[in-house]
Amino acid sequence: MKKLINDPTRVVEEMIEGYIKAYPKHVRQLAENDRALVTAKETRNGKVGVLIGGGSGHEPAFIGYVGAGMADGVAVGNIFASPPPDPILEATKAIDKGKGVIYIYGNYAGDVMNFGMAAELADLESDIRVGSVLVTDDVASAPKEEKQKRRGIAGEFFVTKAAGAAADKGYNLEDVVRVAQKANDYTRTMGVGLTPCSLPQTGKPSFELADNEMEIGLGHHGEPGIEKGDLLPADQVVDRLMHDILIDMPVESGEKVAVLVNGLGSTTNMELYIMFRRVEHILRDKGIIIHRSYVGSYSTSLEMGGASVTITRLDEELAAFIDHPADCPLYVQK
Amino acid sequence: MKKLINDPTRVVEEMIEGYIKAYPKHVRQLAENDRALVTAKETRNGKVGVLIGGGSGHEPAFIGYVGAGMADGVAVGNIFASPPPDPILEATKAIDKGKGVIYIYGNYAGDVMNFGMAAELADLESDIRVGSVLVTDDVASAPKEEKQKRRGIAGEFFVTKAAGAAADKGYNLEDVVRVAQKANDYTRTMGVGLTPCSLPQTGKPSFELADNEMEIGLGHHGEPGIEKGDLLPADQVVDRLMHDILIDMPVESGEKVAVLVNGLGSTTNMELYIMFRRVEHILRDKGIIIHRSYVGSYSTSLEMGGASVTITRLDEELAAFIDHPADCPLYVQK
Amino acid sequence: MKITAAEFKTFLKNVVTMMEEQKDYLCELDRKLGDGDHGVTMSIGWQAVNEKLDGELKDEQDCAKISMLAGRTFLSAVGSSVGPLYATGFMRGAKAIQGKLELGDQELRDFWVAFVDGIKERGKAEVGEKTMIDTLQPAAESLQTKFAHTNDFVASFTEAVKAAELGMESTTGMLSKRGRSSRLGERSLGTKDPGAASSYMILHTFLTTITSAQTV
Amino acid sequence: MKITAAEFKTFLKNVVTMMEEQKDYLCELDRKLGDGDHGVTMSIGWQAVNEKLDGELKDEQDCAKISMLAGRTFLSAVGSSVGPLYATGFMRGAKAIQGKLELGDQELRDFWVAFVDGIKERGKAEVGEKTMIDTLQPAAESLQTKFAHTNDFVASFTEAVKAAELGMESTTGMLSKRGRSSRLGERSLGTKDPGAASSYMILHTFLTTITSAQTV
Ligand SMILES: Nc1ncnc2c1ncn2[C@@H]1O[C@H](COP(=O)(O)OP(=O)(O)O)[C@@H](O)[C@H]1O
Ligand SMILES: Nc1ncnc2c1ncn2[C@@H]1O[C@H](COP(=O)(O)OP(=O)(O)O)[C@@H](O)[C@H]1O
Ligand SMILES: [Mg+2]
Ligand SMILES: [Mg+2]
Ligand SMILES: [Mg+2]
Ligand SMILES: [Mg+2]
Repeated sequence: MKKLINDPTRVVEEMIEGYIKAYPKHVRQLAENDRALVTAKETRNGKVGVLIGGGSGHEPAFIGYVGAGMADGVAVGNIFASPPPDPILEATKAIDKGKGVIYIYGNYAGDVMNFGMAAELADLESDIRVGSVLVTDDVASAPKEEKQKRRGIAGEFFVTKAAGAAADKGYNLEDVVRVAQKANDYTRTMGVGLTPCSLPQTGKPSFELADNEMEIGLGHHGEPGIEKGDLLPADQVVDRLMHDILIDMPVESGEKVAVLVNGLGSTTNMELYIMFRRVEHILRDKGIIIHRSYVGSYSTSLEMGGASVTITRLDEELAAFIDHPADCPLYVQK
Repeated sequence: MKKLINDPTRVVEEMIEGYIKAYPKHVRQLAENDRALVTAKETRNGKVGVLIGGGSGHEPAFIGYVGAGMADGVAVGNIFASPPPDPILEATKAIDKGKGVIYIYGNYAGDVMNFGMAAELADLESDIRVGSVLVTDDVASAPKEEKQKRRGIAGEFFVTKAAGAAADKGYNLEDVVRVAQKANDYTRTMGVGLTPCSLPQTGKPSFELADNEMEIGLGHHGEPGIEKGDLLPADQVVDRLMHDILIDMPVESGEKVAVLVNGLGSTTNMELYIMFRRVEHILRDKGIIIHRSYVGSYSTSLEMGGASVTITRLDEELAAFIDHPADCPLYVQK
Repeated sequence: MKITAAEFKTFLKNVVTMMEEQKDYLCELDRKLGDGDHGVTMSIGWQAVNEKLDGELKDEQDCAKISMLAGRTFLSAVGSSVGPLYATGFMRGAKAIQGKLELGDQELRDFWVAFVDGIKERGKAEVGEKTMIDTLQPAAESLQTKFAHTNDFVASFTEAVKAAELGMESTTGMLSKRGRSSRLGERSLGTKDPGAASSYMILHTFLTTITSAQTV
Repeated sequence: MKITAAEFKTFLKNVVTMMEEQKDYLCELDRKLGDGDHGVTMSIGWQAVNEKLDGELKDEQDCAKISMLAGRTFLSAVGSSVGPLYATGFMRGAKAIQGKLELGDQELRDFWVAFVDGIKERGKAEVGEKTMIDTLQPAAESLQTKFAHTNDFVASFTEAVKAAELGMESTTGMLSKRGRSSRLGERSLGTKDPGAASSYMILHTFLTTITSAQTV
């Protein structure tokens, strides 16, 4: 597949360079490790540090979410590959202000091992308290009884938002972890893929689908989904996604939710709004209140075609955090 | 090409419905015409109204740019087709607060005729003063001597931003028009296409390119460009775009500019940052100061692959307007 | 000859059918020169006209009102470049036949001359710029000249449609000067202008409608 | 038998070469089961190791230090799942041969047993879950058993590589339980696990390196 790149082995370095230069007032690269980026404004004293990260290729996630009201630092891996412990550790040291650091990341074998090693080193070498919340929002990736095995996809945005707001409000580490964990427990996502992406280094499509097929419940690295099906009209696709989400996490009439209709890369805003429209119909029919909506490409898989729907149940505490302002290079909320 | 839609003839209606439902606090649809959207907060009394619009398929442009500090209203056409005079006229009436309305739109035959007819009707039927600024930023679309023939592409974002800020600061119609016209005069864009888009109703690709080809200077509706060339590494592509831009509009060392690296649809943020990186190198080498940068999909052509670079020269007045805060559904700046 | 409102509506209905058939072809031309939507735009516009024909205009007997509403409906449905152009054509045509329940030779001539003049005025294009004007202007000129000698609309319009066809064909070899395709330079050579094609189709449909109506 | 630091470095160099050759094949397996990057990840990691071999490690004579730095370098270069896994293998192996300038039969056995134990501990996978453990654990078991009887590393390791191959092949028929592919269910059947393949390649390369070194 065609890409506007130079050396395929240097895409992550060049992306980071461009990103840092585009937002010098927002983010800076650590001298200790060029894959560790932190807020240029310096984490406030006494604030819990919020650290996110994972493989590249999901932009605006995760680099785009460093800023006021969201994360203080991010560790950047190769494409679709967890960062190693070094950048995680360096970012941890840079953003710890004595109150500890929360790690928020998707539940993937690689991330679990690398963030786990970094947390251990932060404790042993630097005496920094680290709390970890693994995002497990993807309904399609394991049965309900094994939610702890599920992978994290677009719902990580809401978990980061909740934790970022809680930390910004001065919550201590235990409470920020509690809030993030609750946000994760209250969040479900399910996605559908139409066209594959390709790694810059191989140029090969991540999966193959006929012109009339879609992949249901696929992962956000192009991992195959739970089943292939006929390509259906948008409304039927949304019905299927919402059905699986609401079976897994029943929401009562009168409850508030946040909604994210997320594009995986090459899906247009037009398609996402058409999908959101159907989500709104379904929720309205059930008497569920949409407290806030997010529609756009918040967490992508390179240029993959497809979309996911995320629903987060909101109690009073989470609703306030979703409304909390944020000022990141790739996400601003007033 | 695969799309997540329902009825291809109703994509614009369904998109608008979803959009309005996603941002009820920001935008509303006029009862008089469902293709006319205006700010939900009501235009301030005594403020000049800012009206934008054009064909659909460019989202987040133009619907996404209605909000504080930007436009007050937008007229929405069919895909890649100017809206007719009716929605333009209705939006004009809704946002005029006695101080007149500025129309900002791209220089296309259709838009010129439809906005022109609407402006005439606004004057004749409703006695509303209308000023018009046609965006002509696309360097590739006509020689320098015929700038008035050039079409408008991504640079319309900066023209809207400048006019929106000026109107927000209380400038009168003549001055808002002067500012918008200056922003247009100081703005140049040039783009490159890698992969085509397809209209929902035909499903056919807008152009054909071999795997090793790119289209230089293409329009943002998939109109063919000025030439086909070999697909080059990102840096060489940027060199070509910047060369053509800076030949056309020389910028002195020490001058300030705003930069927009715009994705046309399916181009990833990663690629856009790699391109921005090179833009930054070129400008830094010339001693030109980047006052503010915008990198992302600000004006698309459905799912087209490719990108454009926009440079706007900033005097004191324009620099202040670029920094002016904005709060639109699809673009927020603090 | 005489055209009733019913026949005028048959003409519009025939255009509706014909545009559905030619939609893909017109898009194909526009893909080469523009943004690929000309067939879609024509189809949307004429479908909207069709709805009016089946609704509001069902019992309308005034040709001018029919043409006026067709033009306004087309414009509201499509915008685009051709919205204002064709709409102005039908609306100016309407003005030329105001209050007429039947259209005789003179009215029909006036209708089409006004139709073309309106489009010229709206778009400000000249012959040779690769637009629908290359079809319409030769047609209008031929119609006027021939009619001045004969006062026979069908004979004059038959000639006009031939001139229109030649004009349309001539756009293939032209460098574009107007609209989206004007940015193509040399690459605009070799493809027929979509608007030149659709306007020929409209004129041609009018001719076949009235000649078959006549034989009845 | 005895392995010098130079021979140990030759082994690592051979892995570097081999991974470049097998890169596409490993990506192909991972495309079917995971995110398609296993070959890329291995290549990036081993290229980083290669740089160290040509630089910092050029004159290093301590096998443990070589293995330790190889592990740390691999980890820093790739992260991913296999970063912590293989890195732990090489670092634990290093610990088992601390201070050794040459590796005799016993040290070589200890190195590979520690290598596999480290990976098991890090990833917590069991045999039968369709991971590199299906290759590595049978190899380590075979090595230990045979070596206990013979004290002959080459003979025991030859057996171990055979057990590794069988283990690797067995993953084709397994349902995945770990890592990305565990979400595939039935669809994971029929494809060999990429990590099982790359770990077999590493063991096999060690065997060919020491046997060709021996004949010298
Ligand atoms: N100024 C003009 N005068 C006459 N015809 C024009 C003018 N501009 C464009 N056209 C006609 O419009 C046609 C394109 O129509 P269409 O594709 O529907 O609109 P758009 O260019 O807005 O996509 C062209 O082929 C040309 O014949
Ligand atoms: N917990 C684990 N224990 C052992 N091996 C594992 C474990 N998780 C994953 N693996 C191995 O990692 C391989 C995938 O590696 P790679 O593709 O490089 O990483 P990623 O899954 O992060 O993309 C799998 O084929 C499997 O053999
Ligand atoms: Mg990976
Ligand atoms: Mg168009
Ligand atoms: Mg067109
Ligand atoms: Mg992988």
